[in-house]
Amino acid sequence: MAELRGDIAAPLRRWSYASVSDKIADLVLTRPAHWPWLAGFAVTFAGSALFFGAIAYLFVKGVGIFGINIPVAWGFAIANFVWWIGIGHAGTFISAILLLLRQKWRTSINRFAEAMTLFAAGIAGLFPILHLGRPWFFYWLAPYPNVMELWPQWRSALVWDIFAISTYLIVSLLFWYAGLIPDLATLRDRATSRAKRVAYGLFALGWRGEARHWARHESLYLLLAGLATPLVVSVHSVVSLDFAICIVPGYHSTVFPPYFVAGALFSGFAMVLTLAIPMRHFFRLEDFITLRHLENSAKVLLACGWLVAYGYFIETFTAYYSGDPYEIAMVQDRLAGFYAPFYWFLLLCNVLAPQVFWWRRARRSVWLLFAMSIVVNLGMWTERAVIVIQSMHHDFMPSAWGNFIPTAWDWTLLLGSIAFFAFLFLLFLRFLPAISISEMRELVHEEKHA
Amino acid sequence: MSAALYGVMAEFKHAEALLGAARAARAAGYERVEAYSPFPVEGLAQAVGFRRNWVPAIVFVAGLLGAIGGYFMQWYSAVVSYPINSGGKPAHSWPEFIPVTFELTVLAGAVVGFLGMLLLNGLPKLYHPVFNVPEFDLASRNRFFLCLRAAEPRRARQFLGALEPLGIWDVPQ
Amino acid sequence: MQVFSPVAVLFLKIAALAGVAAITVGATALYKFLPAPGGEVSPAQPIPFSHQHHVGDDGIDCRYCHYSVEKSSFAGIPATQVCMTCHSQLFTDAPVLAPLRESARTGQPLRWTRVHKLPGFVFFDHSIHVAKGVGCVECHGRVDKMPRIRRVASLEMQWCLGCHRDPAPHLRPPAEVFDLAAPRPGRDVQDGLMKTLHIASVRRLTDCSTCHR
Amino acid sequence: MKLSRRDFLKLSAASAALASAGCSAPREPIVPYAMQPEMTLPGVPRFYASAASFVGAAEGVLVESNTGRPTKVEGNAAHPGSLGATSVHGQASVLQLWDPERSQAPRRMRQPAAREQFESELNEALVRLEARRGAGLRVLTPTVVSPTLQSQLVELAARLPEARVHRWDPLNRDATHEGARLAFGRALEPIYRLEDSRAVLSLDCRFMEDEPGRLNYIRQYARSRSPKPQSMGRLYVLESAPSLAGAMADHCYAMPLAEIERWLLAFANAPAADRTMRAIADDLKKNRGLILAGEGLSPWAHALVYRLNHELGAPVALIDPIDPYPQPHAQSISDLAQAMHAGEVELLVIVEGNPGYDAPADLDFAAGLARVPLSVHLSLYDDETSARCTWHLPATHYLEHWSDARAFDGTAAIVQPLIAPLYGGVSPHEIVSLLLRRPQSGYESVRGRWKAIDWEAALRKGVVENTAFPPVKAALRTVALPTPKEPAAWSVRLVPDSSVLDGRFANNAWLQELPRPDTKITWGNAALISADSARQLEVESGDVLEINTHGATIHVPACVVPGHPEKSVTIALGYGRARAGRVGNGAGCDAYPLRLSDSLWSADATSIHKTGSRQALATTQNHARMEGRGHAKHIALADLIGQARAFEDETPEHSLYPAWPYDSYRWAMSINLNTCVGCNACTIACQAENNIPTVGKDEVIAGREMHWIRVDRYFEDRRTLFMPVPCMHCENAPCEYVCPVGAPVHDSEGLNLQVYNRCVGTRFCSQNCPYKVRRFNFLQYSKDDEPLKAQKNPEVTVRMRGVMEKCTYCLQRITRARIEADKENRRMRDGEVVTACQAACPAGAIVFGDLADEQSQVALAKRSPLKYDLLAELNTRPRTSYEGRVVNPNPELDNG
Repeated sequence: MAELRGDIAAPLRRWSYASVSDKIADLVLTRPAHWPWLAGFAVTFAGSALFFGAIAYLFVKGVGIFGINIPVAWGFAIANFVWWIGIGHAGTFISAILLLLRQKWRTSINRFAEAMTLFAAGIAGLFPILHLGRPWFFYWLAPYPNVMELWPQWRSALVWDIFAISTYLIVSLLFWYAGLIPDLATLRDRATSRAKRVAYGLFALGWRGEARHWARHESLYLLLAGLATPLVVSVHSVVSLDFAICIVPGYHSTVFPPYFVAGALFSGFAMVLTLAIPMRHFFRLEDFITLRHLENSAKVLLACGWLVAYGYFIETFTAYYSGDPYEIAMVQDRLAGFYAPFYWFLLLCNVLAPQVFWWRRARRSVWLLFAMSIVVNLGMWTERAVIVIQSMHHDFMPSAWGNFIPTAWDWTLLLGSIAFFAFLFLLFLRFLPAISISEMRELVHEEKHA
Repeated sequence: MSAALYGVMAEFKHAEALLGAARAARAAGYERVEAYSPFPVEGLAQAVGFRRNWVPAIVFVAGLLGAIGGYFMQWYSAVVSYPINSGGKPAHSWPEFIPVTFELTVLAGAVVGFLGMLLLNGLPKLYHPVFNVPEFDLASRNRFFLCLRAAEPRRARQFLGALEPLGIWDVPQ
Repeated sequence: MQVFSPVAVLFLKIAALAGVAAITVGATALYKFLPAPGGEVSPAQPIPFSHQHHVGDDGIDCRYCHYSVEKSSFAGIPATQVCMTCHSQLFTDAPVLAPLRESARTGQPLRWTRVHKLPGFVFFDHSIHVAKGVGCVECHGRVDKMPRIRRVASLEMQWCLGCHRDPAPHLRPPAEVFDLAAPRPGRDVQDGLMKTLHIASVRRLTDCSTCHR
Repeated sequence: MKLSRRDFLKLSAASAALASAGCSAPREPIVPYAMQPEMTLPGVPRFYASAASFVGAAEGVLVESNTGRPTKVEGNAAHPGSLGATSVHGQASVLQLWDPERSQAPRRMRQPAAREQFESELNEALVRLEARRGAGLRVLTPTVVSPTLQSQLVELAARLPEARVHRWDPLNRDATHEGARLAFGRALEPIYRLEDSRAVLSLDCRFMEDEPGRLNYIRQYARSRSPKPQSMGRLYVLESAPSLAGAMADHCYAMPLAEIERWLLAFANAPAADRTMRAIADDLKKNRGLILAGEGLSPWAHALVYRLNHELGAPVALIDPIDPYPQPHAQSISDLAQAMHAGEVELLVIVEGNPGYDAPADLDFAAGLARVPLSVHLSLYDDETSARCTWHLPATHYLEHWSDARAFDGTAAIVQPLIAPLYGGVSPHEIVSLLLRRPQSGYESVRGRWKAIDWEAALRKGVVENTAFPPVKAALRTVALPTPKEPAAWSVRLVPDSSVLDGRFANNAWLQELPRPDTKITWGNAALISADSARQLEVESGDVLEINTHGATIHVPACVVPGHPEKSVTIALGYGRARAGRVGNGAGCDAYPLRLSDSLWSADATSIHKTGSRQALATTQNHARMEGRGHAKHIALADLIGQARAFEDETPEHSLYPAWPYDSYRWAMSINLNTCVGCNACTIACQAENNIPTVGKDEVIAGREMHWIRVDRYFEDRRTLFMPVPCMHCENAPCEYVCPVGAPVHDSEGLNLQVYNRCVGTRFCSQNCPYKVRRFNFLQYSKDDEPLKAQKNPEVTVRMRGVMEKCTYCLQRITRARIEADKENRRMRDGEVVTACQAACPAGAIVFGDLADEQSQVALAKRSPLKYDLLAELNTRPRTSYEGRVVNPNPELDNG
């Protein structure tokens, strides 16, 4: 078992079972909503309303409200989808893979990262439906007996997507909920109002912390982690196959699965930082989410930056190495064509900017970290958009070349989805423990006996 | 009175005390011992007589069935039910059936495993006698409880008292 | 602290069961309440026309009224003048035929209510089915026993496929296509018909392009 | 449960159709006939022969009628003006019939009025005028191609000798006829036999788009391109504006009109002085050369060409003009305008045409019209002229009335109606019969004109036998040749628009959205300009230019076209209309202000400069270069000789998966780029056949046009290459395996299907289509408007929004043929299925059929040495293949 490093462990020694439980539970149970939360809630609520208003308009008018066309028939919606699902990878990565690797420091960040995963994956799952021409038939992508005796077309990566994303959503939800049950019991037992006791009590399922329950719970938790680990790799691999099984230059690329997974972690960790830094500040959680946590995340960002840089390099390299004129033309267009500024922007954000994390001082500067997390998020979104859009706008037939210009509705749905995500996260902070209480108690226990 | 008693419960301050108490209770011949802790305590389950953990087996079988069922579903629909020429690929394009098979393996394993865990734990169980003890609220915070089921209350109280608990309570049914 | 009393738990369990039951019953009721996909099975018509009377009792051939069934995708609905060939002599003052006489007088066509309705993207052709030995009765049932016309087939895709995947059991000699009462011939006759009528392969018959375009 | 359109169309009797329109019943009605019309079988379309005239001569048509509704126009193979093909205008004319904005009622001073009132007012005036033997009565018509109308007008002249009949057709033949008058002393019309010549020199002659014999000439051109050294023709083109002929030429020289005339003079006088001229002259001499002169040239140039053709012994016949009007149109309308301004016109009857919009600008026709006490305008639309006339009468469409029309060679055809006038319109024959004060139906007039013929046969066949004009023997006179004027610094070339012609089709959405062949612009016109000239003016495509001529100024966006003459801009006529209708109003800019009666086809610009504002051009192809990708392949004839294959086959030999077996029909198409002239007839025929919606200018700019077969145009190696691209129906279709619901799938005959009702609109198929031939209904493009929906083909699903669509190889036509063949227990025969694009193509460039039949036309085409597959290296195994273009440059010349 990897022991906690001193700079994570030291602050923990100040805490006892009771104080750590009370601190985290009271964020939910007794602490009144103060102005930053209320302001955030108001803004994101308005943004969410806009988001759903735009969706309603979209359903009334059709996807023609976006800037898509032939040849660029996929636009922001797909870029948003890939981006969000990528963000949704960090939670499970932290929870499952770091759990299997016995990285104890994950304990204080896994819960909210999992929540982030759920919300991001849920929003991601919306986009493929929103971008359908006839969204009311989205259930045709699922297998079920019907009077047409028709089935999904199993060779399509979009069907794989449906299975991968719904599996991922369900498994992430179970994983998150399984971890939440003991904490819900804590909230139930600590709540002072009857309504809260009933509400938390219902979801706690009568958890009472019996030793056999803990044993089965622990083993399930580990098994879920074991299942989620290949799952998390598979999901973004499958998402990348949406592109890679195409024959279009810029899509058709064997490097896509690992490159997409790396990109997913990259944006996911960036989003973890974007959320963690204000949260730890406003809720005074510096003892739990320590500078060491932030530093570790910064190292992950640095590593992922190099992984995606490798992806960018290989894409360009294979194009020239293949000698395929269409591939080469696509790369040249990427570097110098209509959308080239975006490509250079994403290189700046994703490759160049994270290099600052070679310096320890940068890794430990909270506000720089926060700024960098936004930069990486921007860069990763741009990367998705460039892949989706730029690859298509100049493909095989010059006669069919055309540009995609986003409309106000494209932007509304992107920004609206971000607002809705933040809205869900704010609700989560208000109603559920943002840090796993039972696991923190375990840590405190271990530290006591270390 | 004793017929309406669920058991006798003792409260401890430390995990180690609970572990020791559990072991002592089992050694003393108490068959039905329950230990409650705010976090999993290593060895406690074994100490109270937990033998076989079925959860991994459930997950494995469910995952296997998910895989077989998933592949069968694809094969049946694409080869038997309505074979359609899609892009010139054979009806049984097995390499392209792999992703869905994998996802269904994971899905079945996770869902059934979770439900199995609940089922084996007898959850949800919203009403439980141990909640009748007011101090038991601390079981999810910082205290450790040992409950001796349906034992002769006086003897049990005596036995528990010897373990230096913070308190001893009868757990009404 | 005990949050839920045994009574509360019992109540919750009952409520959960009741919820499941309510959804099941509600969905079933809704399903029953909504019209069948093809519309009403036997809607009222402007004139209570009886196929039983005209086909069963009078023995009028299908093609007398459904004049284009052998030549066109559309079987044909008789013009008022076709009705009037007989009804200018028979039942000339029957009240139920008032709309017919009105139509003959004004030249405004009768507006029947459709019973066999296919969605707009399905292209069904009567003439080829009739030519290939699919009897009227296969889809329309014993209309000679229907006082009011009624749809006997679901007209859903799986129903179409049932025949297109295995046409032989639905074939009869061309001479008996319009004979509603004739029993289906034996399997050996039907297998012979598959050859003499050059019925297309099942692969062809189940191509999407056979019905959709 | 809304009434579905298809059921509606299939089941409604024609009479009940309009009456029950738009009703939304909870139950679906099924409406039989009250009285069964003879010879109709619901669900079975019928075809009727007729004739339509667009560029001053008839094109024979067969019109498809579905339960009484004309839905589609096909060519009439028996008609010399069609040879089975149709023009874009022929295809679009059916949409014009159903245009909801056609005028629907007579109007007096713009207000709806009763026809009886009109007749009484007219009669009152006529009574007054008859007393003066018709003095003060003027009739104005465009080119009269109807022999019946000609006789009626002759009769009118006889009855009222002081009355005058004028002609004004913006697409007149003044120069051709005046040239003949100079050369032979009488107006004559040349009839070219292009296929008999192996060296054709076109002097700005737009014989593939604007000449009366255009469809015939394209077919002849195509026949002359058979890539055999002994028989292949060569085409030299001098053009002042981009034209189809220029695009197809083996040698094309772009220069302004004045330069062409100077070149001609030099060529006629001393061809030996210049290498190019010498080479061309030698070629013409050796190979039965033929010279064509365009309408833009001066009469003397035409006269010179008549002489040169005579000297060459060129295969050209001279016949009397089919409209024997003695005066040039420009002269005729000038006379009329003068009379109007002088107040000499009391009653003016304008029978069709739109002179209020398109008369020469110097005549101030509109002001003259205001001085006419009683003016009557008969037209399909309540247009610019109608608004200025006392009376407007709705005219009948050619599918609504009886008439007759002569083809370019004089062959007459009877125009028979397919449907009763939708809005009680008046035909030209009827209005002239009113002037004759002997009211007569059009049928009576036409039947009366053709007493001696086998009427039934003429209707059935679509031509009146033996009515072609015999060639005229005419003696040449000496022509005094002028010293050609010095070319102006900048000139403006005015051309009829390939879509809207003189503006009459401005409200036709199909034509508006049809990409113009040379620029791919839709929904408007532009000032076409060469790259060098554009650089000089510092403009790019989309920059608005201000063009000043003597007395007029217009603003028009520039469009850079490679190969355009320098110091010259070309602007298409027919745009900037104010009263065309919702579709046509405001599209493009009006170039008529530049058009003067003494210079119909060009204007000298006093200045041209950039205004600084920009206007987006709605082009369907934004990139004109092929980037070395060799999609549209071509080869020189000399390089082809002795080659088994002109182009390397790049199809990979191995495939991971075994090929699917095809044991029945194997449908395939071959498109011959060697004969395709890029006229777009295929595109619009497909649109008409397959219920393809139009999307409007903004959506075209957004890149969402819906055409199932587009004609790509590349500028490469100083050539214009056209390439029609429909769905390739790949055997290994990339679109299919990516669809999650299996909407694009293959059928057992190798068709790549798109099952609309299964499509959920992921657009994955389009993303993975390397040819980008898939079209998506981004919004609800198909409108359910009355009466436009009556045009819809009942055999084809009308697609809703959110659904992908594309070429189906006219699946409905295959199905119809299959059902007929199956009923007879036989296989379909080669040629039994003709796709809409194939049927329309004037060049016969598209063949379609069954590859399983080794002798089929398409199997033959696939064995051609010119055959190649588009993007074969992707291993998509397309069923649509191409035959590359063969160019035949003169080895004596270096530009080729």
